[in-house]
Amino acid sequence: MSVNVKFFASMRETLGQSELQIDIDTNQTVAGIWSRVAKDLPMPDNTVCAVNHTQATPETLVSDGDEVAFFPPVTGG
Amino acid sequence: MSVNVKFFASMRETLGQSELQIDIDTNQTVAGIWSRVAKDLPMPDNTVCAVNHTQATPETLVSDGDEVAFFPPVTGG
Amino acid sequence: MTVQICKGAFDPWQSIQTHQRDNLTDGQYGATATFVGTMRDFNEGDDVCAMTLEHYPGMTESQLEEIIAESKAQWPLQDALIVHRVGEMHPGEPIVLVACWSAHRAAAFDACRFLMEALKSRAPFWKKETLHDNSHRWVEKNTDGYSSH
Amino acid sequence: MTVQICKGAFDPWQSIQTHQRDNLTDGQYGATATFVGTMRDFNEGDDVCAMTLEHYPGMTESQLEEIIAESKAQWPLQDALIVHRVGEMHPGEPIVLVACWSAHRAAAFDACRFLMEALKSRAPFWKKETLHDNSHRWVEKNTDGYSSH
Repeated sequence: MSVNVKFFASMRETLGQSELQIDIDTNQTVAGIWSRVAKDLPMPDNTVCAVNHTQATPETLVSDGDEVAFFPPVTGG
Repeated sequence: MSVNVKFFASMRETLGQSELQIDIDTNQTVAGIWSRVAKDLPMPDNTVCAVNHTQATPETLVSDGDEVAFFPPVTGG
Repeated sequence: MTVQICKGAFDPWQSIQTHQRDNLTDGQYGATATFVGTMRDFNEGDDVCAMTLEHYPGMTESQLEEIIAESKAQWPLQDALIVHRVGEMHPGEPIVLVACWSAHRAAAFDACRFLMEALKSRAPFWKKETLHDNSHRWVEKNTDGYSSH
Repeated sequence: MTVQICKGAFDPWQSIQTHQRDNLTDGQYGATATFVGTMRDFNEGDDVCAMTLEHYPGMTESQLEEIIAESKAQWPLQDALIVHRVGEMHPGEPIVLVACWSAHRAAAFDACRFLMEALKSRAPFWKKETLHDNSHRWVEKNTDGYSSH
């Protein structure tokens, strides 16, 4: 199955990419997706994860076609 | 001595006057002024009193030239 | 720090912009909290078609200046503006504007609400409503400013 | 209930008036509480000369709509408006507008502050500051919204 992965703000700069499409096995978690895309970089403690525009946790399971995003704490307003 | 007395809103309508100048003895209180100007009408419980634009109590002493005001609870804003 | 009593209609959003242009420096403030009270066409279950606002010239202004001074003592405000309408007005027309400028939002929010509650409990203004049968009634007390759930 | 993401400068006072004219009925609301966040030329002790605001298209809008829905469930609001700037901006320019309309002031005040705090803690926006030596830095966290004394 295939998921779309996005990075924002300092996370985007650290990883040097903003978006990529990857093929994964079924029953993958958000943490599993991170390992696939971030290689040896551990996920920073304050990372916010989202699946399909809804906040998620590293344990959240992802499905085919999902959009998974990783970003630092928000600072708008 | 002489003081200027003012009434506002429903108090003005009840007493049928908005302002008058009266001559009084020295050592008068705000309550004493009320008795002079309101005749037999007891001061309503929720009456607000002010002397020279500052909130006062019925016991506040008034001096020559003071402006004494009586009005109901405020309802602005 | 400005207090204005208006005898005719005023546009609160224009007042904010004018005050900001004339009294504040771009880049120095980060937070502007404002409140506008507007005349409703209903109150206490009745239709209201007009309202007359009476005040106590002299004392009203000094009370408003005093509550602004109290807010300045309590919060790091850059500026504050209070505009209040008096005289006869109609539904949809603004009655009062309170605006606070500060570097950060907590002070602006807190001071704006403080000024509004202090104004409603201490500034000498009185409302008289005209109902549809052309009868009049004095508003006897303000609604609670803190129970909204 | 409206959410707008602006790629260029916006005038918050104009946005309020336009929204009010198009969505509200005169006489039906008595209270309008608003908050405007404006870019400062200082932060954390340093001079800031520009800022770039990044967002997550799609998620940002849906998060803002969700917090507005939460405010409607909690308070009797007649309407709410959120406008947020993205892209590059300069000191003195508005970043965010939150406006709430209600019959009475308590709901408008409470909901406006709730929306602002919820936006700052949950809506995906990120600020990157440009300092005077042309260096850049990401803002790492927002200031506290409740401690202002």
